[in-house]
Amino acid sequence: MKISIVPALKVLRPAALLVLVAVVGLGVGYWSNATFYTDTSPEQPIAFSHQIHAGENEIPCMYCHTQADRSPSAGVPSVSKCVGCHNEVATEQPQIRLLMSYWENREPIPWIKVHDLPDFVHFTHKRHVLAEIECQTCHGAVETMDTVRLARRNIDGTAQYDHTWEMRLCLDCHRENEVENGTDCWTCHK
Amino acid sequence: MPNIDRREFLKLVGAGGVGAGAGFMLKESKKDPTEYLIPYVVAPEDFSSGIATWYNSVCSMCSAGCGISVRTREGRAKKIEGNPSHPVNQGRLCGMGQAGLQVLYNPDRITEPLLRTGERGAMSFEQITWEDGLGQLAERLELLRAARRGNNVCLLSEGTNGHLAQLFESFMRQLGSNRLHHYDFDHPHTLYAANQGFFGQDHLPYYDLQNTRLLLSFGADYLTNWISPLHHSLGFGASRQRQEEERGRFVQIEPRMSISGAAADEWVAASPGTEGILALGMANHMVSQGVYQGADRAAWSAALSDYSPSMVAEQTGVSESTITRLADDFAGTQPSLAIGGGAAANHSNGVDMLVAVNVLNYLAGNVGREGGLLFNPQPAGTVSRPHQASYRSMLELAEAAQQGEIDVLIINGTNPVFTLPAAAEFREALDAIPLVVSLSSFFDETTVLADLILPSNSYLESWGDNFPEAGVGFRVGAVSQPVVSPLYNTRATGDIILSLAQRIGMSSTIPWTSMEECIKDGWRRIYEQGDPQTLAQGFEEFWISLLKAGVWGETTTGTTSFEPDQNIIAGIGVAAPEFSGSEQDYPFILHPYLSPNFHDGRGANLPWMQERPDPMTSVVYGSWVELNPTTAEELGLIEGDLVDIESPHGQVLAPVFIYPAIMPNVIAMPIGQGHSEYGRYAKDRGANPLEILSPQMEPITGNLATSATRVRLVATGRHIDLVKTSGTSRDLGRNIVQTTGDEGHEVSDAGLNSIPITELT
Amino acid sequence: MSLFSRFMDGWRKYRKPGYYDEFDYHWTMTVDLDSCTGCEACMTACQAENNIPLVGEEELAKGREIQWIRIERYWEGEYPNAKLNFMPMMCQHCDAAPCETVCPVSATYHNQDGLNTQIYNRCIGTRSCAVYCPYEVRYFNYYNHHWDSPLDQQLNPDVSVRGKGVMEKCTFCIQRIRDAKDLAKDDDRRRVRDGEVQPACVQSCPTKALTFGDRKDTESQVYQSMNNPRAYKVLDELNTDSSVVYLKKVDA
Amino acid sequence: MEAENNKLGYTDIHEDVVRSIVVTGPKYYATLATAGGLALVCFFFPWFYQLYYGIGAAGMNHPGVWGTYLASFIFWIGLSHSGTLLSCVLHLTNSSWRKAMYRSAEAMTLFSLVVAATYVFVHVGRPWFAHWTFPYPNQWELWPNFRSPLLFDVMAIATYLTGSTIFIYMGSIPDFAAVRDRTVGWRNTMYSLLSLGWRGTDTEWHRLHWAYTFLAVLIIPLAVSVHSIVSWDFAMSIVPGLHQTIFAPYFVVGAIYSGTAGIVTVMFVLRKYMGFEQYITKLHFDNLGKLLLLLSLLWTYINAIELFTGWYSGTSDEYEQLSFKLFGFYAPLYWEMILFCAVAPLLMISKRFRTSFVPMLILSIAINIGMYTERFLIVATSLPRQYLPDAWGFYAPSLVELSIMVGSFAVFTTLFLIFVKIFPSVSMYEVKETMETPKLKPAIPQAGSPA
Amino acid sequence: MTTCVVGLFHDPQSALAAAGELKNAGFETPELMSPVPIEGVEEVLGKKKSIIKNFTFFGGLIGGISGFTLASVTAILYPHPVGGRPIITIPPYLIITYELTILFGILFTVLGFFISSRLPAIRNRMYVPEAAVDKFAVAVTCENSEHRSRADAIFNGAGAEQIRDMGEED
Repeated sequence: MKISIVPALKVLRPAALLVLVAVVGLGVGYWSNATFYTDTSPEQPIAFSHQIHAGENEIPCMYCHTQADRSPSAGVPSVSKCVGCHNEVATEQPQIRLLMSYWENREPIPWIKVHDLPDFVHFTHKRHVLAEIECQTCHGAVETMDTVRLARRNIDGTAQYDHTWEMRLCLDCHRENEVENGTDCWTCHK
Repeated sequence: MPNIDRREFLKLVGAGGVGAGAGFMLKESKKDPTEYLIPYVVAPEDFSSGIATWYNSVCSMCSAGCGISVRTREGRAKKIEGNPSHPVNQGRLCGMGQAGLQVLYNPDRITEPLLRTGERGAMSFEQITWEDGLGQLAERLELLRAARRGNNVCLLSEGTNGHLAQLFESFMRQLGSNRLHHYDFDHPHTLYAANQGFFGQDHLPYYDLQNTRLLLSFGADYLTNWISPLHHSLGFGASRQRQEEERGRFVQIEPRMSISGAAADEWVAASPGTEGILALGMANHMVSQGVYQGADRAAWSAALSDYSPSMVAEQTGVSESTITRLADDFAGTQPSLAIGGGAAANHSNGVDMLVAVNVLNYLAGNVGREGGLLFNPQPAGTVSRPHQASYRSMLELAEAAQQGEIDVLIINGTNPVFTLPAAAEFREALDAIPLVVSLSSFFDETTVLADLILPSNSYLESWGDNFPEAGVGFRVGAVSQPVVSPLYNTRATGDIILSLAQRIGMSSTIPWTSMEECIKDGWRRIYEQGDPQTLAQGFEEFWISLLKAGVWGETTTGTTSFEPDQNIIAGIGVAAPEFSGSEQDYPFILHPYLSPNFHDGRGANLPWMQERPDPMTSVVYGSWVELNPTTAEELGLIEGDLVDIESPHGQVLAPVFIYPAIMPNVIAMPIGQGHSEYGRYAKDRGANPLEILSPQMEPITGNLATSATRVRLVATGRHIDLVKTSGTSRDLGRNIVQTTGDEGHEVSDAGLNSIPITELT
Repeated sequence: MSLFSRFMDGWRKYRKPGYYDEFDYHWTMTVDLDSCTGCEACMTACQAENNIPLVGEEELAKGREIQWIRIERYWEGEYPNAKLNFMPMMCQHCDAAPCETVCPVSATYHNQDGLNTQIYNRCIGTRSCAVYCPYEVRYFNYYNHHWDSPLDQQLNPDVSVRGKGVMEKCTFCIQRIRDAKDLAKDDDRRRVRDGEVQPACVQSCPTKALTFGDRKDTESQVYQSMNNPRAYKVLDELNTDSSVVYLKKVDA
Repeated sequence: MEAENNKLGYTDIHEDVVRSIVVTGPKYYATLATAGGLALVCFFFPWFYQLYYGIGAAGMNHPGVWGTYLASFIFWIGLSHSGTLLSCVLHLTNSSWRKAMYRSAEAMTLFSLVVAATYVFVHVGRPWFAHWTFPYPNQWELWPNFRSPLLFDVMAIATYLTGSTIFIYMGSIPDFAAVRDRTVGWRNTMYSLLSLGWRGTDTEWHRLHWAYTFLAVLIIPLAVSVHSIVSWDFAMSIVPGLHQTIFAPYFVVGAIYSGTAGIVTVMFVLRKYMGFEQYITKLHFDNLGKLLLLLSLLWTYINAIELFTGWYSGTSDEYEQLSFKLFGFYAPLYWEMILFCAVAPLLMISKRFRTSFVPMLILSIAINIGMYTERFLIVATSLPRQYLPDAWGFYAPSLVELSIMVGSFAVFTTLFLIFVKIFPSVSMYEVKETMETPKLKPAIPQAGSPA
Repeated sequence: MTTCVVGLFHDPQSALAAAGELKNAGFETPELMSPVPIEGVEEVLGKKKSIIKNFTFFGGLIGGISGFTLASVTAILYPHPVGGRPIITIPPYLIITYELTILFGILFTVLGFFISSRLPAIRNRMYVPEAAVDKFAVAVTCENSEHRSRADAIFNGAGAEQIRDMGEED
């Protein structure tokens, strides 16, 4: 008579196979959700295109996001601001009509946040804009986007698309530029 | 690899499917909820998101009139701080003032005009429009006015001053009514009377705590609620931190140690109501020693003859040596200052007592001297000081109501049903009034009895101005502007009155359409009286700069010279205090005091105030009765035992708190809790000592003698755990709060920088 | 910044104890017990500034108060010679803080301003820092707190609202310090001026018993008052080397 | 013990042990169900409620921020301390009486450690982030604070858990092999895997012996360090009553003490209900009794020292803390502890007591109650009374806490019940070793034996 | 053809004797299988050396070093000043070192055991179930029938209860 653990392993094989398949399935499911059902470029109430405004017409960011250089929040333009131009410009477009309907009912436009920081993070646009950091370094090449997606800075500075903003990104940039107390928790957390 | 048959295969597929589903859901569950980015339809000019905006205004939490500046973000008030340029509080603010935010954001505010539908006090109201509400009231008033029965309208307001008060006056005059009453529970009637009587001043003088070197306070809790607590605190601090010359000394004379007593260097327990006698005893000593200002020794010694220290000692329970020592100090230290207030002033002999205090000040030569007591100039703006209703006039009002002489009662802010003793039967009086209108924005005990509720804005939402009563030695005025747009469908008190006036057709004499106009107009007049160098700039600039600064001042001073005439001197004398209830049946004297957290009860609906431990006892959310340890021992009571406090006029239930610094025959209770209404935070919490006060008055002013009631304690045998934040309030020889002799005000290098940073590995 | 240079940098900066002296600021508070009246304005100010939750009566009865700054009261003697001494007690921002060493995840540590900081979103709630703190100034969120609407509209957007299971404590109003620095940067100053930043409690103190400032700046008011001969530190024998200095009460 | 075991042959013990695993009566299932149910109701449900509501569900407050959770944690860690430790010591000193009982002793170690580890998660405010205490690379580039006594804990307990798991497993490989051949179906598969194809060749025996010895050598200092470290969670603080040099030895002794008592209890149960009367005998109880007596004396001594230092320090802090402990609200508990852990054990001076089972059982349980009390008092009497009297408070456990405390015993029992059905709860081969090896037949001459 | 023969014995001594004789008879070192470790195997079949102790030692060493490095390097890479202590704080880091030393020591010991005792067994090896219970078996491989008969003789001589033919080794 002979012995080894091989026969025992044999017995287990089908079960193991099941588990294996299940695990692979888990991965696939997660990945597919993350890729195809991503919430990083949501459907906005008005299909506003940065590509047209910032890209083709080269309207500077600060024209609409007026506060970026004096306030923590860059600010989203008031409806009146949009109407200011679109009284004349492209009045016939269906989307502009939509805009006008908001304006006429004196309703604000419920934009969906794309770049949403957690509540425990303190970020001020002011300092970063005054430090002459390109909007694109964090927001990616918005002027090329038809609908805005989350962008993440790589360590080498190139912008690539991804689904999360991570603390690492802030840290890297702060270290690169040797920001004073750049890695102190309270610089970015509250 | 085993060759897979069909069943195997299905199994695998199943597993894969389940796995995939799980994975999908996992990621789904990790996603953050969608957040929205709501822009303005039209961008506001005065603020931009993410940046704080500050507005200067005036605090209305008590009558001191401190200047505040409110921090707002995105159009919401976030924090109230003192206005640094306001001379009264110089950028500082008390806790209650800061809790003003919770008046604005209180969840129990009345959000709409309401009309009573059911029984009175049954809390059954229906929503109505402002048009409707104002219409009804205006109609009623117009009828009365037409019928020459304007005097049957009564306007009962909380203490207001500035142009709102003036508006009230002219409005009532137009109606033909002289029934305009301002009623504050803690208004110092006796103090006014005493100053009127002794100095002939109808305004309060300025008590210069900052520069005084010895303060003698007869029962006045000047640090928490006497006239202008914050200004006094500043003075206290300044004199304590004085670097160059000697630090100020503070002596507190009262039966129960108040916060000021704790802060003082010496606390002297004199039996309730005898403070005035003590003062005269000291005066007697000074005169007999000849250490005093002013001539006519004869007159003085005659007046003070029967107040020799020995006699005073046995009346007051203060040892003769103490009396003479204090008297010598008071006469010897220059400048010194004596003030009186609190329970001592609210006694059957209140006015005489305060006169006695003035006598002390006069004899020590503190009158009209820096560091003593300075007379204020006539406050700018106000034509005449609004009439403050004393307890007596409230009784008269109730009387009139019972006679049916009052058809409409308009109540603004004040809450007499809570602050008047049950014996005053004010609640019953209200029943006799056909139409009770409340302008309050909370369901306090009075408002729930109203027929018509026209909720007014909180002070942070409305225009107003204020001319601090106690002043700061010179003229100041401050404008309060709305810092946020009204949260609810409420209107500013002034605007309500104005629109009433219009409906009744008084536009000829009351031309303004909004309170803003009214106030601006009033200030134009002040501006025109003002000194030329302010006139240099135009009014508009003046107005803008006024709004920016939030305060305006003029360094004019009042008279400094004063000589009392003979018959006043002759009239000096303090009668023994009278108490209701016999000493046998009611062995203890009840000493109700204004709670630092709730003032006269108005603060009880502010959660911050409820959660803030009482400074002396650290009790939160509730009230208690303070007993001297020995007394408690005799009665076999320990902290938390529930006792009935019985007076000839009723009883209240409260837990015992053992209080080391109170006279054995006195028991003290804080005023402010014990609301039966007034929102979720105040309702049914603690007990209200005012309920059981006997309706005893100070004869001259008709001021309620709050501390002239005798009570007895009946143990109920029940016990609760008093909710307090302090563990053991003794430092067990651990030397935590360290004390030192009176040295070390001058700076030296022997300080802490000599302590080395210890090396640690 | 390469990994290696980061390593060397850290090594240079923090090799020896006493490196706190190299820090930019050393924020310090002095409390003049002689002029503290126990009015508790500071407590309300702190509550308003730092979104300190309303705990409610039951929880207070359980002893779960949250008061970043509190007034301690110590009675002395018996009637008629009883005295009551008040002592404001807040986080002492010790340089040799026991609470810092014990946190397993460095949720509390000492930052370049000489502040003892607490990172709420790093905290895992072992509560050991509260045990190690001899001043009992660390408060724990035993559950998610709630503000009756619209009281929540008062909440300060510069301070995060702490959720359940997180330790919290006085920060010397670090958000104000941050803003002050921001201001200084705007007009190209390297340092914050004395008196430019005040925590809510100091700002509101009616008797000016509290002073706050940078100990490194020898001109500052706080430096002057901590050199007052009355100066002492509470529980100094524990060698926590705290940044809050008390001035003895004068017993005249 | 040879004397007693003579009648038994190798086969008998083999049969007995295999039976104890394979043959399962309804009584067992009943017990398992009860224990499991109790664990669910008393431990997991309250815990989940607490996760949802927050630590507020427990009675902790300010300043009493630590409560029964920590007390239980120490208790279980303590209980874990003798199983493996004892067995290691006895292995190295190869005292033969260890052999019948060490397997279950080690199991006790293992499971009480598991329970203790669970308590860490019950204790912290945000258990869902507890993994941050482990050093693993992450995108925040943050690492745990290796200066923290709590992190020592994490490390020590993780190591100890690994160590004792391996130790118990290594010890039972030959037995798995033995059981393997007598079982069929899934059990057979399981044991084939567990036994790794063990054959019992001389080489294997030799290697096993050495590996086992080295493990023992490593685990003894580990076990000692673990409880010292646990004690440092307290001793490293400056809390009056906790900040004591004596704490490490105090905890270690206490741990071994309660652990040994725990073994006595388990021995009794095994003996009675698993039918190991022949293997677990009076002798074991006698020896354990002696050990217990020694430990109790040590423990008492250290306690006395602690009181003395506290009193002799003469500072108000220590005074108040002591007087609260000795005469305060929790004084009854304190004196109960003294009675159970210092006075009662003196009975074990008499051999008659040591060798009579039921009294030993009762005593052992009493001792563990006392030891739990000790841990509770350490937390409940010191934290609420520190340096600033004004901040003093009072801590009393809440219902949730109590029920979780009770539940933890159910969890332990459940785990142990499962264990006895998987592991041979008496080490066969070592018991066999202790028996007389079969005599060789005299007929055959010893040909070819080395000269 | 090589076969494997096993002799089952009732008692360790005779099994040991048999093994010794086989060894002397020039068989390659026979294997003993027993339910308990047998005393004095080494005298008969020669000393056994195990490499486990090296594993333990170096494991501990590696653990210790990595422990200290982990603690100090991570502390420096993201410095969190704590309690005024220097960034590399010796006493606490020593404790981490200590723990990791032991942890790695244990793990490597186990590894050593597996390697040196050729477990877990993937290859099939001949085995006698009785040897796990109460019999003592001696296994020896024979190249040819001649060997085989000699082995039988020795087994019988030593008093084997039973001689079993295990067939091929694989």
